[in-house]
Amino acid sequence: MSAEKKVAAYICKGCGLGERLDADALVNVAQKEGKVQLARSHDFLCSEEGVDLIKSDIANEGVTHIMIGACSRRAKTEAFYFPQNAVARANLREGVIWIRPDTEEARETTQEMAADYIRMGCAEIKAMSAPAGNPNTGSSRTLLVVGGGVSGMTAALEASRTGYPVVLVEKSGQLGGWAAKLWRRIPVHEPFKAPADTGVADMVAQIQADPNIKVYLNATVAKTDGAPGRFEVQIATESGSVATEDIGAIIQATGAEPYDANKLPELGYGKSPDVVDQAGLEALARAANGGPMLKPSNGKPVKSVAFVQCAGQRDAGGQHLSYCSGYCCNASIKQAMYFKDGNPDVDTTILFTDLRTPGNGEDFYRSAQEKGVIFSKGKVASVSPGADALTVNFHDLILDDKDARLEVDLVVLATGQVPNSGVDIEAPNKPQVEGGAADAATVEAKPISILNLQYRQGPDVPQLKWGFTDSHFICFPYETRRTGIYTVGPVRRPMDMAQAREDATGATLKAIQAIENAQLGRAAHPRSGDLSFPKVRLEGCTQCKRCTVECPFGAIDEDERRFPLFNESRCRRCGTCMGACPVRVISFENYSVDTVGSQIKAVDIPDEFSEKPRILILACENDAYPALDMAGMQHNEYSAFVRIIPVRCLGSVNTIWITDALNAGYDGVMLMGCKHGENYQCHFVKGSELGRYRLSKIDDTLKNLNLETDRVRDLEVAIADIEHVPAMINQYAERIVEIGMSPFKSF
Amino acid sequence: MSANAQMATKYKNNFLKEVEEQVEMGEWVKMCMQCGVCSGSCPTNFHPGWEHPPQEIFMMIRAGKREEVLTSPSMWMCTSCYNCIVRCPRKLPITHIMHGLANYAHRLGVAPKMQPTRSFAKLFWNNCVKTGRVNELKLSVGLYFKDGLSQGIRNGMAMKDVALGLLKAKRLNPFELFGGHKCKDQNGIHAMLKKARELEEKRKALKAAA
Amino acid sequence: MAKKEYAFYPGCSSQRGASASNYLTSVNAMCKTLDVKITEIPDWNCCSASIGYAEGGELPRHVLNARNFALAEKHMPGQDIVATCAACWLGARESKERLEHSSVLLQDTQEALKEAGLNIKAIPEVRHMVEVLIEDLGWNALAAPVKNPLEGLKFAGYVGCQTNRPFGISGENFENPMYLDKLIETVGGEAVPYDQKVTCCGGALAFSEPDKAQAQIKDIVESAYDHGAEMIVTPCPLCQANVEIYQGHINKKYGTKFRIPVLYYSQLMTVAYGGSAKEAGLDGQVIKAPKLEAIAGKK
Amino acid sequence: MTAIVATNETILVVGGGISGMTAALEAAETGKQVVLVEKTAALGGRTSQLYRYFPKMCHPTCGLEINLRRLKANPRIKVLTLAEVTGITGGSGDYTATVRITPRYVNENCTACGECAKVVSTQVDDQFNYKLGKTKAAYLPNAMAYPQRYVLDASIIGTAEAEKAKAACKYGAIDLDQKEETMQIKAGAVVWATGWQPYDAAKIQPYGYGRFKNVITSVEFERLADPHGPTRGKLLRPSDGKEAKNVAFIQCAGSRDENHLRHCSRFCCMASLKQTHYVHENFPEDGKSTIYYIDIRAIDRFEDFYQKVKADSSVTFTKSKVARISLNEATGNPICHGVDTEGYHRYANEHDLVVLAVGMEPSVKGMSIPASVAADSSGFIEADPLNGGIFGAGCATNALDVNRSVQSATAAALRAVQVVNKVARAEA
Repeated sequence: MSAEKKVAAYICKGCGLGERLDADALVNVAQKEGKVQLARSHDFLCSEEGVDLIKSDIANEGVTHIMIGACSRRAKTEAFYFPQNAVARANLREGVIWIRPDTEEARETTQEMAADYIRMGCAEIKAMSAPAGNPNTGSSRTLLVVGGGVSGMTAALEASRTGYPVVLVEKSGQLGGWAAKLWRRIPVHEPFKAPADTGVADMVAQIQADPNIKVYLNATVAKTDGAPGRFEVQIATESGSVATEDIGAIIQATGAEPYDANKLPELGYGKSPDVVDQAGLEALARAANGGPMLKPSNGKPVKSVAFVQCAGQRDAGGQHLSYCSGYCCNASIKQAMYFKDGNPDVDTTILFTDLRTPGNGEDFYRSAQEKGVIFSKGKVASVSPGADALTVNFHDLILDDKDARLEVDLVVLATGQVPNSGVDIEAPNKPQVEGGAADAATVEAKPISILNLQYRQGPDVPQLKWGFTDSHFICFPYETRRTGIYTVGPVRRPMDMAQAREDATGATLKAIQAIENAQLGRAAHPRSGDLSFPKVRLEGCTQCKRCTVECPFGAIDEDERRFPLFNESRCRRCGTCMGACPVRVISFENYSVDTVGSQIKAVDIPDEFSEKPRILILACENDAYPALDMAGMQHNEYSAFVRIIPVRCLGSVNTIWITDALNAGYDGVMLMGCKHGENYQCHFVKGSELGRYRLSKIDDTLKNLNLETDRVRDLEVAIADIEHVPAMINQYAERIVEIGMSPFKSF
Repeated sequence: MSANAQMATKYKNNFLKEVEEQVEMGEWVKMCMQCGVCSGSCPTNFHPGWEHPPQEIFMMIRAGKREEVLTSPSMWMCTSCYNCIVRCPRKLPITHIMHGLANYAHRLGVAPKMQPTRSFAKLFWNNCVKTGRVNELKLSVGLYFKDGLSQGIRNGMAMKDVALGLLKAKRLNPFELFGGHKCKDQNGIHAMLKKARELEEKRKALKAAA
Repeated sequence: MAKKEYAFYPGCSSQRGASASNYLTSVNAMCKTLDVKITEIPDWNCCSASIGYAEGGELPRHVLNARNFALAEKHMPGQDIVATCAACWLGARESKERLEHSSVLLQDTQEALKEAGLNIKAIPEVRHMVEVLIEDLGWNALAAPVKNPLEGLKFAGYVGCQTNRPFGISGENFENPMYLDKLIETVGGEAVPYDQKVTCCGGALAFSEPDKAQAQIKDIVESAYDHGAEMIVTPCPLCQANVEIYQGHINKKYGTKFRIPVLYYSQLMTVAYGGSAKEAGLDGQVIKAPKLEAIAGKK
Repeated sequence: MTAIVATNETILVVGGGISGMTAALEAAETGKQVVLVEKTAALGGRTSQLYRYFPKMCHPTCGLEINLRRLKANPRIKVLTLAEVTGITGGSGDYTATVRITPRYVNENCTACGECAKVVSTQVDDQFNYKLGKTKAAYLPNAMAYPQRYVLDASIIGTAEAEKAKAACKYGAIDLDQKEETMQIKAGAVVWATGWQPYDAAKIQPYGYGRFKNVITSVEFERLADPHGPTRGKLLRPSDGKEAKNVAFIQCAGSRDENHLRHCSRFCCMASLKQTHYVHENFPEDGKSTIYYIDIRAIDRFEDFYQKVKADSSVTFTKSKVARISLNEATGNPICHGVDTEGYHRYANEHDLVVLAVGMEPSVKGMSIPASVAADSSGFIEADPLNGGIFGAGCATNALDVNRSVQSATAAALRAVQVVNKVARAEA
């Protein structure tokens, strides 16, 4: 392949393009205005023959850069697959002929639209080069697992089984975590009828026997530096020694604590030793070792027990946990069976408001009923200790008896889980949420960092609500905002052992994947495999820190001289840094201020009196752009005055594009990005939010230019908006006509 | 001590256990998950006099509301339509449980005294086992006269048109009052039923004693 | 020799002079045409119906049915029991099911039966006449003898409860069973769709709680009328009686003017097979069915 | 003939829904070779037929777009559509699968220009919209379909319609001579991700699905809400096209029921809670939703979503399993009959539309997995060492929501990777 840049443009005439457009004119535009070295048209470019033509030009003509004027970049990707070359696509089908009426009157504007897209495609391709991959790779293949409970042990064993060495750090003196304190577990196999062995001892033995797994007990992570493939982790042990390990990826399996039952005095906790939480009951069961369970107060066998579900949970009042811990219904059923399996005459009552036993948990529920466990739908108001027994006062919701009472020997409170997620790095920036760990974080002792990340953005993985580190995404549950670091188990969502094991297995794959991608210099999800990466021209940098502050993934640190220090393997290639940079020194090989800026400038702006306004649309390529494409497939018409440029994320939009467009005489700019806020849909988490924040300042610019604020419009567009988007465009086009043409045209 | 008091004492207020052991299909009560499909399926649901639907009765049993359950007229509202049975997601034999509860309350002598279905059920049984076959005329007459002679005549008069219609259609035979259809081996039937009752009582007493 | 033979359990209501005597009349005629031989179980006894629960208790009820099983097996070994009454069929089937699933119950039953000099070796299959018609004879055999199709007549097939739930006719839907409609169509009539096909007629509560039962019956009759039915057809003696004989009371109570004949499927079949009004037991109607009589009069 | 290069270091993924796609992508992005086999004509599975996801109310097509982009960029995955695995022989590390491919009658030349659909007039049931509408017999399976190629419905093959379609295609993309073909594929490990099917609502007799037009299933309701659906996103009921403003949601329609599915299907409570948003969104003034439930299973963080819906005054919650539905013949309105069990209140409520929150039945149930695989009583694949190198993923293994399906599929991908890594080590 020739090292010299040679650009070729190909105009397809298939799918009606040849009939609706003047292809020769477009070839002419590519040659004369786009200034490409080679321009051709073809009747059916995606055919074998068409693709061979391009391949032959690459081989024989030394073409390095390819501009294809045909269908959308989302279509015919197998045919137009040239991984060694820089490729740009001008969307003439979905973006032009399918959204315009096939009428004589529309012909001129449709052709103009197509010609502009050819100009833009040529401009873009000239400004880009094929990405070569991040050279700053790492080579460690070792997984660090933080936490030696069921989740952590699962991750360690699975990774080892896949052929990757593991370092396992556990803060206590033994492996097993909470699960090791259980008497039995909830069954996970047919027939789902009786409590089962926890299997923890077996896992511990397997880990101890595995030469591939190095275990640090009584140890914590003192410092984590680096990036995927090249993390440098210091492990401090109780004895004071510090070890350093080279790590490829990290799994945080730091689990959860039971919600503190001392916060529930109305339910008798702390007032009577016969009121215990679920962990307390497990301790009683282990002490009984299969024999009758004894009342803590007097050591006599328990004859009756009540389980209070949702104790301190699902509290809409804001005092306690507002979430449901998910596993407690099954756990109480299991614990009731501890009694019933030993002695069917022990009365066991489970007081619940909604019994939650999903999947085959329903069989476990039925089995408990068969064993004589009583289930009552009721809201427990209080538990009052008496001389010999405890009185549970509750509102029986079925019998609508507000003064229902139950006299029992023992009360078990199902208090749920609170995650051990370390420091909430965003705590100062966000309003404190009700209840839970967030409260604990601010009101009580400052939590201790778990990973001690030496990242500009803070020492731990960012949290969502209530201290959980879970991904917000439904389709992509493993996406944290720290590349190569995956959280698993109840630290990210309340869960039971079965789920934790599944979760840990999946996260192990993601961690291994991160290691593999980091070695090859490729991006991780959602642009997995992307070889481009941000490059910074430090000589132009003003050390304003916007990039280091805004990066949604904490990829950029600051060096001693306070210049941004890019850790490419942490980067997800969203371009938010590029959008943030006021001096425009950050760029990707195939996506830069220039690749977009030159497209904006390439558009032919008709004069003030043409009655042909020009509207620039910067559309998120993940949602808005596909929505526009599908609107095209439905032949939903929209204005011929718009020129659409896909962007990686709204966060990557640099305000210079907008000011340049307005200065160049565009009459309006529409920004289409994903929903932000609590239910954000941005694939880069904060990208669209940051982009929007930046753009909210554009009003000042408009005022300085003496332009109406309506000249720029920021819109939330979802991928399903195939009907809305054309309507939005058309309304905006009408609005622009109302405001009038931009005064900047003649300049 | 009444039969009722005896049982209450024996089961020490564990009414659920009492029902499980003494009531036909009572062991199913604990399996109810309170969805209410039985209650909504009952054809007499929308009539007054129906205090507690099956699902609520089951909850009351679990809550130990012995007196309220056994004296309730609700079980006597069952038309044996079996809607509840075929719809119950837990496959509880609800019709039979309701029958069983009614039977138990009746046995203990605590079922509502004036409950008409109770009277009719008693009449029906006695009528059919007397000769081995039902004598419809005697059954009707017995029903009308259950509350005494004058009420009986009034009831009879009210049903006069129905009776006349059947009479004309030869589906009511006045001579049934004097004899009528019967099985040949009435003695055998009586002995057999006596034995059956003894065996059943023995089994239930054994359970209560355990 | 007859095509099929069964141990016949007519039930108390089908006896001469009893409320469903016309049912038996028509069943006999129908079976004759279809070449089905039904032989009464000698000295059969009452099933005690569903209402038997209160006084009867559990074991005595099953013992009553067990006596019939023992008699049938003794006198007609190997033959299925066929019942025409829904309650008899259901009661017997329930007993069969329970006895076969509980060895304790079976043991007690045997002990009680001994008192009557009987004993169960095998419990025969317990079938409803409708099952026999559909499953053993089949639709083609039922259609073949039709001489006078009931053309132009509109019937509401009233299935009710006990031939439908909990056992039902195999392959049928509890909420919308189609077999009765299909029987009506097989004999040339039109089955109107209506929404009270499986509503309960009140059963025994028609006697003890007439107001409640009659409210239900009113819904059934009203819906049949509203959907254009000229007659109601049923497979159950108690349904037949309840829906037919209380129409006068209902009219008085609700100000309605109901007068719709209520027939058995066997009567329709007998008429369609060319039987006379008498053979079809049409003289047993409290509310006469002149349109059917007219067809029955045809030669 | 379709040619596939596969070895015993290849991972075979069966099922191209979100679980199968995830397993395939995750394995491929870890550097493995994958063959992805999908029964229908396009990838995406049931999630692609949903309008929105709970609890974020985002669109499943958004995640599908990302996954498709991952797929298009990854040459390690070979996709076979209209393909079914009919047999698997061998053992862990050395399987051979037999795959049957049904003809699409459209080849790779297809540009999705749509000319064939223009000339064909025959209409067939639109499977993507759960047959709520019709589509041309030459059709693109859906707007996001991958492969983006049309399909000719088998019913027009051999007719003039097919010839018309062929004549309309300028690109030689229509191949009426395609025949069913069978191929053998080598694989070291198999991920079985065949997903789920909605429980047959007609079997829940008292609810009258199939008898009453305005009783529909939750999956059908998704199609009504979707702008790509038969009503273009408007909540119009099937009987008369009237706006469905007063909507009932019946939970546990088939689930938690010994007459139907014994298990709890987990996702249906959340799905109905989500769907009340559709009603509210369409009719902010006078939309009304009623949820009839036994227990609301808004598990873990979803509780929050439940509390928000509860606070919406247009949504009523009734603790009751509806006993039966009848029809108001004059209005076409279904009437729900039952008893609110919290304190015993009887009701007979008329609604414009009833949505049955139908349960999740594993697709593997009733379909023989052509290998010996352990299953539980509901037909879900159980994790069992005896399964060898065959791993269940997603809803083939349990009643799961999307999030948990993806976790499950990622875990299955690792298990498969472990097998092929072992093969690779042995061969090295």
